[in-house]
Amino acid sequence: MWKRAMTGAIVLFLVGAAAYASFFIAPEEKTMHVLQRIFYFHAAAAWAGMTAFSVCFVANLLYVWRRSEKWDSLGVSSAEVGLAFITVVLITGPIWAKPAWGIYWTWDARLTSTFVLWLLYISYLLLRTLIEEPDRRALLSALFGIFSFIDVPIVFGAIRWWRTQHPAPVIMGGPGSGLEPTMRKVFFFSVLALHALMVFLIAERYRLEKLRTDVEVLRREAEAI
Amino acid sequence: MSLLSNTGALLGKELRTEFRSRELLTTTIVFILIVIVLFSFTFDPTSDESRRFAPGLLWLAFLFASSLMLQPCFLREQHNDTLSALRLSVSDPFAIFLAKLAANTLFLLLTELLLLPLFAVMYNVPVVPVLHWLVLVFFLASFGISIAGTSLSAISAQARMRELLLPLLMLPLLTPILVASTEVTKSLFDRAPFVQWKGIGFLAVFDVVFLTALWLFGEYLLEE
Amino acid sequence: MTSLDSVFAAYIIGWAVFFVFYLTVAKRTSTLREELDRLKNSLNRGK
Amino acid sequence: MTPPAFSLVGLRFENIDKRYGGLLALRAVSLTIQPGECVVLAGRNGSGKTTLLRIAARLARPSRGTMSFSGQFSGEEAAAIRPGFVAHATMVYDELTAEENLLLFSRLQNVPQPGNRVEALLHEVGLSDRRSSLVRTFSRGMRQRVAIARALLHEPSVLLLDEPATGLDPQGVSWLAEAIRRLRDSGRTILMSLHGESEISSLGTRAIRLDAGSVAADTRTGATFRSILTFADA
Repeated sequence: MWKRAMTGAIVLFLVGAAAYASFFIAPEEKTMHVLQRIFYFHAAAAWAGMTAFSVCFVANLLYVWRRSEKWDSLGVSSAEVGLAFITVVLITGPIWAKPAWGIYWTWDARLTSTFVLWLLYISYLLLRTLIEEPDRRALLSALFGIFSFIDVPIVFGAIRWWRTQHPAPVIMGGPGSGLEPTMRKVFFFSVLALHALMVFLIAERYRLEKLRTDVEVLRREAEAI
Repeated sequence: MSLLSNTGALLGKELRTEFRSRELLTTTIVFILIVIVLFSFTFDPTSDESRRFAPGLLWLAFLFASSLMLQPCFLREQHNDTLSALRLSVSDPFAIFLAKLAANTLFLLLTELLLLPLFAVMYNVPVVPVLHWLVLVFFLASFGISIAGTSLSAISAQARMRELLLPLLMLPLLTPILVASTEVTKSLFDRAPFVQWKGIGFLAVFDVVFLTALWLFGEYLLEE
Repeated sequence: MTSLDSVFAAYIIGWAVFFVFYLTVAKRTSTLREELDRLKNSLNRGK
Repeated sequence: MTPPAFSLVGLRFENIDKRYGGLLALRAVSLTIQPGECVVLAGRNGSGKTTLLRIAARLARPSRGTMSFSGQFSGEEAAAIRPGFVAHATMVYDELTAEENLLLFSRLQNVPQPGNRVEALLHEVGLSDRRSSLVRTFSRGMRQRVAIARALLHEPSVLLLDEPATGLDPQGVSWLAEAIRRLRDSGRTILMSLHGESEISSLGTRAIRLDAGSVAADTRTGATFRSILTFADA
């Protein structure tokens, strides 16, 4: 209990510090001015979300290989947390896009593939609710998770290859390319902070999943009596 | 070797049952027909517009139709628990998938080729000069759709709401196929048609990647 | 909406999403914990 | 039917649990079945008979514990052992004819000379004259005969029969009993679930009663046949 509260406090501090840094330490960007400060949050959340999905993929593989319940629990936990991060990315994106490009949404490569990614993991969680038997649910959703993750680079490749041929309303140099040193430091600090948040949330969600399986076991026993 | 002979025997069974009733083929063809007609009401199919929209429309229709067509793929095997009989009999469960996806590819390809002339007439796009390229794209895309669809129908057959679930699992996964085949078809329907090799290569890569994944993980999809 | 508002909006909404997610996890945990206690009790009585 | 050489195969279940959702279908089942035994499995509906048979057939994977074949053969040969399985479902295609079904499954199992084998089996199960009718048009009893023929195609050394007499008329039951007797006498290991005493249950050399997923009685450990078979119906 104590340890959890401490970890929570540290994570909160890190996220707060990252926000402070992106507002007050990072220098003003030339073309977008203050608006560019969304970047530290938006892009770092995207990185953390992708890491969460990678964790999910590894957990899925390990489940298929070892068939241990804990990998299944880690799979759902990281998928849900990853989804939360990608949701943040998909919300902050348009908020940034509107003043920067004049529109909320453009079907450009990054946006579209992130959206497809989001849909894939929604399907993953949906599938889990539709299979009753725990072992089968774990196995089949793990397999679907594996297929989804393999699909991600292909989706990205496809959309980037063809969609960027069409002129986007505003063409923006991809952030991250040639970042000024202070900006770079602030960005990587943000990435670190959001990864800490991600790990914390996965741990919390994992505890919940453990509790859920415990309840399931007890329910089984109660029924047996 | 037994993989090939098993696949052959199973493919024979798939084809025999389908061509005996032709249930899948007729329903899919009628479905696409309806979609093609309905689409024409959503925009005016003049020649120039058609060139722009027709490829996307065509592939959307095929994709939706395939999510219907692949539905019974594993559901059918549950009826008399023939899936268990197959699992008991074959030495490699991959044969079950290979046979099904070969059959599905064939059915999809057949549907597409049957509807192509009609489509060409109704939407006024010239298909004859680029027919051989179209067939290649149709094949690669149908194969990809079948690989993903067959594996996912093995999943959805074991869940609740199976009829609704398959499209939900399958369509997002198939975005790359939709994008690539639409783009390649678009360049083939162009005023000055050309072959987009990178698109064709892309479809091939998708097929290879997912076939490998199915080969590696297929047997677990059927586990009990 | 000025640029600064957008930046604030982005940060606040983003944090809100994480916070809400954390709340749902906490909520689900507490419901489950209650159920766990209930089941344990009924099992003990059953024995 | 002259049985070809086949290895004597026993079954070993070690501490098997099988969980289906909230339900424990089997709990800590340990059983050894010697090659050549003809075991009758009795028990109420839901006592785990079907699950045990599906695990023996390697169709279901135990949640815990292991199932293995025992006998004088290498591990590689053990992996190739395919029990003949008759389940509740017929496990044949309704849209194919009896002959097509049997031919398909004999090809899949690399049965030598499938044509002759199918011919002989169709004759044996008494369906020679209906060979080219679709299974869909068959009566329940005829379907069961096709199902049994399918299980025997590859002359398995282990037979797993889940309520094999379901749907058979008295004549069919006698025929089945005779077939099982011959298979038993040729040295094949048979594990079959049955309801109550019948012509077929009298063929058993051993009986086991399952109750709520555990072994409740075994003639090996002193229970009598009669008590096991009649208890299940009570």
